[in-house]
Amino acid sequence: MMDLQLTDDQRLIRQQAARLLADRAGPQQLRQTVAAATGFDAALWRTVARQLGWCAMTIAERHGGLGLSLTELSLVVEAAGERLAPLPLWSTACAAAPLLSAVATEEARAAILPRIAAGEIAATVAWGDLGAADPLAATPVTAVPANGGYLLDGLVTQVVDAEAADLVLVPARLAQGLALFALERGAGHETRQIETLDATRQIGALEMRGLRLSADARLDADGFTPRAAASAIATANLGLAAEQVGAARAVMDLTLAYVGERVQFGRVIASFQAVKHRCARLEVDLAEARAMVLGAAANFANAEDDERLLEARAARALASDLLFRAAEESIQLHGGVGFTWEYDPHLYLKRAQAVSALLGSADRHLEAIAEHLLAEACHER
Amino acid sequence: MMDLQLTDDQRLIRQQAARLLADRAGPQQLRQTVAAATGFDAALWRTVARQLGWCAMTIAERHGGLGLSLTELSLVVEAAGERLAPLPLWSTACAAAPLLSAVATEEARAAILPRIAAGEIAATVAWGDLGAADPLAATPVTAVPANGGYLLDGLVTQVVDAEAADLVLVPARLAQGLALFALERGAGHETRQIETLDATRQIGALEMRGLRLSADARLDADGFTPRAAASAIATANLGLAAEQVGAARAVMDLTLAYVGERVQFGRVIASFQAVKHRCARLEVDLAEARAMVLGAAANFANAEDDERLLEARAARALASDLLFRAAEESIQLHGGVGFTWEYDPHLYLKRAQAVSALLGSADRHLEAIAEHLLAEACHER
Amino acid sequence: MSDDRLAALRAEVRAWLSEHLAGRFEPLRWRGHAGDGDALPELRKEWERELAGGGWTCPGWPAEWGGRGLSVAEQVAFQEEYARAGGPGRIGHIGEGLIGPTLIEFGTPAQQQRFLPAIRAGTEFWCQGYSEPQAGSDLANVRTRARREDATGDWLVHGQKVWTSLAHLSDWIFVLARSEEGSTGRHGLIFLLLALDQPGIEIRPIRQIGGGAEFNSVFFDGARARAEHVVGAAGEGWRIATALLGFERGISTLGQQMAFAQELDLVCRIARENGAARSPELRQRIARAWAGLRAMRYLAMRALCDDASREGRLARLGYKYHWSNWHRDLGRLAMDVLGPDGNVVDGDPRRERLRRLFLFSRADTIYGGTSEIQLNLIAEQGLGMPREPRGDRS
Amino acid sequence: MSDDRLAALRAEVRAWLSEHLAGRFEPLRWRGHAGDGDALPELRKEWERELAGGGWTCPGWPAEWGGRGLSVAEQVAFQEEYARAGGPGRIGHIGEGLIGPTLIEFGTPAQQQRFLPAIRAGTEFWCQGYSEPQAGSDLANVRTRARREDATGDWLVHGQKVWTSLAHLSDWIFVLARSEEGSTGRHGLIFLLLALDQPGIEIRPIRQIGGGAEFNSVFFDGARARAEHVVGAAGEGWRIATALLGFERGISTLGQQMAFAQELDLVCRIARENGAARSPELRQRIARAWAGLRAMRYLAMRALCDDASREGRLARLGYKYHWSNWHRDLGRLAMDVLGPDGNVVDGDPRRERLRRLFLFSRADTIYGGTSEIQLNLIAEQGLGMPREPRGDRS
Repeated sequence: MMDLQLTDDQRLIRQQAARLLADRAGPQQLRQTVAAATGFDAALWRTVARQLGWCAMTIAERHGGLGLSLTELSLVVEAAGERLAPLPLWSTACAAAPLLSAVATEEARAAILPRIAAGEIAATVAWGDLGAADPLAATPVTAVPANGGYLLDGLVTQVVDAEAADLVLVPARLAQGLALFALERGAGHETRQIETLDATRQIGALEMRGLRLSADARLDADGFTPRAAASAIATANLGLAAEQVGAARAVMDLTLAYVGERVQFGRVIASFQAVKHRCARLEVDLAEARAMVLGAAANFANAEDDERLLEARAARALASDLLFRAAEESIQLHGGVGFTWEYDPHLYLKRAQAVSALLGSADRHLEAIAEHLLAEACHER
Repeated sequence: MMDLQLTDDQRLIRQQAARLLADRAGPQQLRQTVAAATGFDAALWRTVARQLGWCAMTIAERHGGLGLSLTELSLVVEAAGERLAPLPLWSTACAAAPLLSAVATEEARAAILPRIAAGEIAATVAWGDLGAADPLAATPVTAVPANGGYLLDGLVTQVVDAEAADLVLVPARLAQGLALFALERGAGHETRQIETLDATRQIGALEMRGLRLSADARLDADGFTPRAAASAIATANLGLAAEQVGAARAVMDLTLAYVGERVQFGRVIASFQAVKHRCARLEVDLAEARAMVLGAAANFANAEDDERLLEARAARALASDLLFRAAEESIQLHGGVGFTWEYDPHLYLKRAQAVSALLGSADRHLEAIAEHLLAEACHER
Repeated sequence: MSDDRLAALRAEVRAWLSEHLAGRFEPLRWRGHAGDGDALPELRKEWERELAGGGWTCPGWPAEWGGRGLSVAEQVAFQEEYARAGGPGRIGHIGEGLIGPTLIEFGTPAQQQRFLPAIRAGTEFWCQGYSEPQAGSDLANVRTRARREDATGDWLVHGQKVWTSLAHLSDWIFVLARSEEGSTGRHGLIFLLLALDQPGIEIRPIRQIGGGAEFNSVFFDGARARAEHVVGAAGEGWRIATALLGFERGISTLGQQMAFAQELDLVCRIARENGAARSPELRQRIARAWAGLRAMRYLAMRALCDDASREGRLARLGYKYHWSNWHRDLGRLAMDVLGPDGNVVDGDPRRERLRRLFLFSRADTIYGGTSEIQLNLIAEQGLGMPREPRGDRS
Repeated sequence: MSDDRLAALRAEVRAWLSEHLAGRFEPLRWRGHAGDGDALPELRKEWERELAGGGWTCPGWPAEWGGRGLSVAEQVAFQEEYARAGGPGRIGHIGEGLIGPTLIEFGTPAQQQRFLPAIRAGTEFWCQGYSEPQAGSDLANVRTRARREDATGDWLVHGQKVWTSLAHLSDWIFVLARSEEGSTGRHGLIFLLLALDQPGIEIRPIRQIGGGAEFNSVFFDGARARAEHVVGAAGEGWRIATALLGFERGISTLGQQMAFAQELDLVCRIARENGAARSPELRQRIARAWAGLRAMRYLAMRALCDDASREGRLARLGYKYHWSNWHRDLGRLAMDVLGPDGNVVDGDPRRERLRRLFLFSRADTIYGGTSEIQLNLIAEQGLGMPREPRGDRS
């Protein structure tokens, strides 16, 4: 039996993250983020990336990382999710770094991962189809060899943290297969910030029109298939799921606090059994989703790519549904104030809706699981 | 605006049906039905078919019927559903008679419908694929012309009320298109009763091996398409939906009676708000499904085939889901006695499960609706 | 009435709207509905006067007060045609649908003369002062105080109302207040009419989750209701207030359903365009929404019949819960059909409409009696289950 | 313990089972589980003795009482291998898992000597007398009376217990009874051990919705518990009874999950065979079931860690609700995958298994604390929400 009890170190990391973010990304700062609509807190980012090494966690020690497991990373991402913290943490640590590890050459990894681990740069991935459960299956970016380098063309309509990122990883179609390119800040591409319903996470459009890149901007050796990136896609999904679980925890805590003090008909709302049962059911679902996230994270190192991806999809399906319902119930149980701008539940609802579409909605992940289960013999352990 | 208020006559029909069935198909008789496992109460059938004219309602007056609307028929079928009454009512009045009206020649109709209207015979349809939302799309029965008559071959694994029926209508594949044949009792076919989970409705297998029929056993003129039978399939689905709504009403009443008297923790269970809200939500869904059934029935005469079928599918989708949840909640809210043989909720659960698969599960009906909505412009009124 | 007469009425409404909801009123099409209630206020007030000119305000009122005395079915037909044409949200609807009928039933002749013509003419607009911050869903818990000024007989009001729809665009407010010191619950309440443009009244908009502010808090600090502007007598407030709620007969619901159908239609269109129509799961939900809407139509027709049966009563009690949850779910469905595009705010009008739907429909299950209150009512009044105990009485 | 040692244990269990769960025991494979609990009783009792011979009864007990002192992880490994091999439902599990550990903790040396060896040997079987017709989920409402016979010090029991699993196959019953006249709630209770084979005890099977009868009502009419068969003292019944429930640590849940996985596997197989696998809706539900089962595995592992954090506590409190509702939903899914065939009772063993699953899983959300009780506990103990008031105390 796998031991799922968190170690003392893991607990400490989780607590420190929660404490820091309570201090630096509390409700007031959240409001500032929404008002400023930048979706990025540069000072906080420096603290977590440079001083606390949040992006270094899963990076190997030989690349300047801490060589920890996905569990530690999941815990800090979950903490960031609780506060809807405006950080390019998921993009950098759960998307860009794992994609580099999966498909880049050792040389490219050795060049870039240490900068990520040290918190020198934020990075992101320009997934071709951000809404697809297989976000590499179709990409609108093409690359053509030219003069010893490449010419890139295409518009990626939504890139998470595009403006905060110092480095954008761009999967592009070659004549055959996919290649991965690095766009460093100032490489000549254009990003344009997009106004979003979920103002707590930055999205930008990335446009490349005949963008000329040198040969060393290409990070892979001989092209790669979407399947080769399976573990990176699994990590990216697991990261989103952790974030969603954190956000669900936080919005449910808002609900519990409100129903615990709001009096109606001479009783606190929390004393109404229907309210109690609805909160309790959400807690059951939260425990389920959280167990799935942390279980998949703990199992990651031992598992094959297929199982990693299946478990990450399971985590996403559970967490997407959970967060939406938790936010919806929070607004409902807040009553009249629930749909005012002044109270926070709507920020979680907007996050819930926006994030549910990233890297595939719950039903798409379930369909991918079904494809696996129903195409071959059921997976037993 | 269509007037959906029931007329005094309609109300009277409904009340009389309810009273008769309370008397003749009450809980004790239901237990006898289950114990005998015949799924058929011949004496009660004589009363409702011959004396009360339940099968005559929608049959035209020129065929000896009452020329009433689908509303009246829906009301008695709903009443039968409340008691899980072991009658071939749905088969005869909602399936066989409408199929005759849709595809049989005037001559055949004039020969058979008066017998149905008078309650002389019970009838049923050997749908080729009883579980499909389009039960005529595939049929395992073939017909070959031979010596001025036909030879029929095929096994229909499930025919509702096969043994109670004096007349089985068999859609069969000819070289081109479908034909409809009448198997009168003693025509040489074999039916074999099947033991069923839902012991309140009889199912039989119908086997024909080179069964020789005379030319006048064929009821249609030149063959027909599944589309030509659309209004019959709509009526059959609407009938099942009415039955499901009735059963849901009855099992919810069992629940309400039980929670109103059972004391736990010093209070009647009905005083727990979570219980109240669950019952109330079911009532909302019951009102929805019932409005859909009676609305579709009232609209039937004015509507085109497409709209009839869409509305009947909507009624089925709502009613199938409703009845299952109502029965499930009834068992749950009955607590320990809910899963004993002695209490009635399990009879409704078994009916709910069995009927949900007849003529297509809820999701198949929804898919058929979606096909319509998403293939062309949305249907507005 | 005959189907022919209804068809003629529909034709008349269509013709009038196609002629008048045009030109300078063209920008009003589809605007000003839930979630967009503070859009284009001045033009919408002019539109009210345009409607009045055509005889289309207060069509259900008796001829005596300038109405057409339309039957329920005729009013429904009007509402449906209005919605079908994209008629804008009605700033006059509280006057026309709530306080007008209340004054016709309970008002003094002087009150009727003073207020009804201006409502009918689209020149005075009303808002509703019921909810309070501490009362929430619990109307009997009203704390706003009214004290009689002996010298004048006027009533001076102190307190706060919330969720007052369009107060900032209105001229008058009706207020339920506590006139008897120390009274609790349904007793000792008074129903007052107050001009909003006076010292002692402050209106503060409440910003909603969609960014708009069609609701307000209204603060009363010695605001004055004139002696002749009490409806009923002091102490009868509860009776008047609940009777007023009874005038909300749901005639507008069939018109509301036209708007719902248009929203669902838009969802279907976008699904066909962007490929969401290929998702089996979204197909199921779209079809379920269609079924729910069709059932809602029949439910509403049934609820409008005065059917005293148990089924009729339950259908009426459950209607608000049904439509509000249906609409809220449609909002989520709309966003799921949009997919990642739903998060992009770029002014595309169709996406804007669906995003407003998503956000504002969150309020549908809360205002006018939360879903929880509705379920209590269904269980207690409809199913005869035990009442929820009040904490302060036990 | 190391992974190697666990792997060795697994191999040992597998080898033993493949040798012994064979021959005359072959018919026991997969039998005797929930919904099938009264199947092949005599052979299953022999199987208990076969297990005992191999040292596989009570493997978690200390060596002093014939156990192997296996750790939690080792016991889980054993349970998993047992389930994987299709090991039959254990008639001995109440003795091994509940009353045995209780006696080890609270019993007198004489009680331990008298009862533990026979449990370990698979020669005496136990059942549990907690629930009562009027008490239902409310254990503190026990009404069964125990009166002390002065002459002997024995206790004479009157009353009725229900939902007593496998009483008709058992030798002994432990009973929670009210020893103090007039006492209420948790006070005045006694925990007694009674032989079932005596006058004054009548066992009546309760027929279940699946047709089987693994539960019973047990009627006591002056049945005798000997003076030395009180556990703890008179008045301490509540403490003993709840401690006993605490021994149900959920070690069996990971074994239970193996059975769940096999059921889900069977559902997948049939879906592939009969075309249900082409239904997008059933595909979603099958995948959701897989996700729920995988999460359940991690939940159980977490719950078995002695994690004092809020999350750990909530995971433990929610586990019963989670698995029982998951399993109930799987039952419906299984039937929906079968389609119209699900209604046909023709002896096909795979369909029979799924039909039993469908019917018996209805009990999962009821016995051992209904879902409603579980939700109360989660809300009150887990989330600190106010307790539900008892009607008889208000």
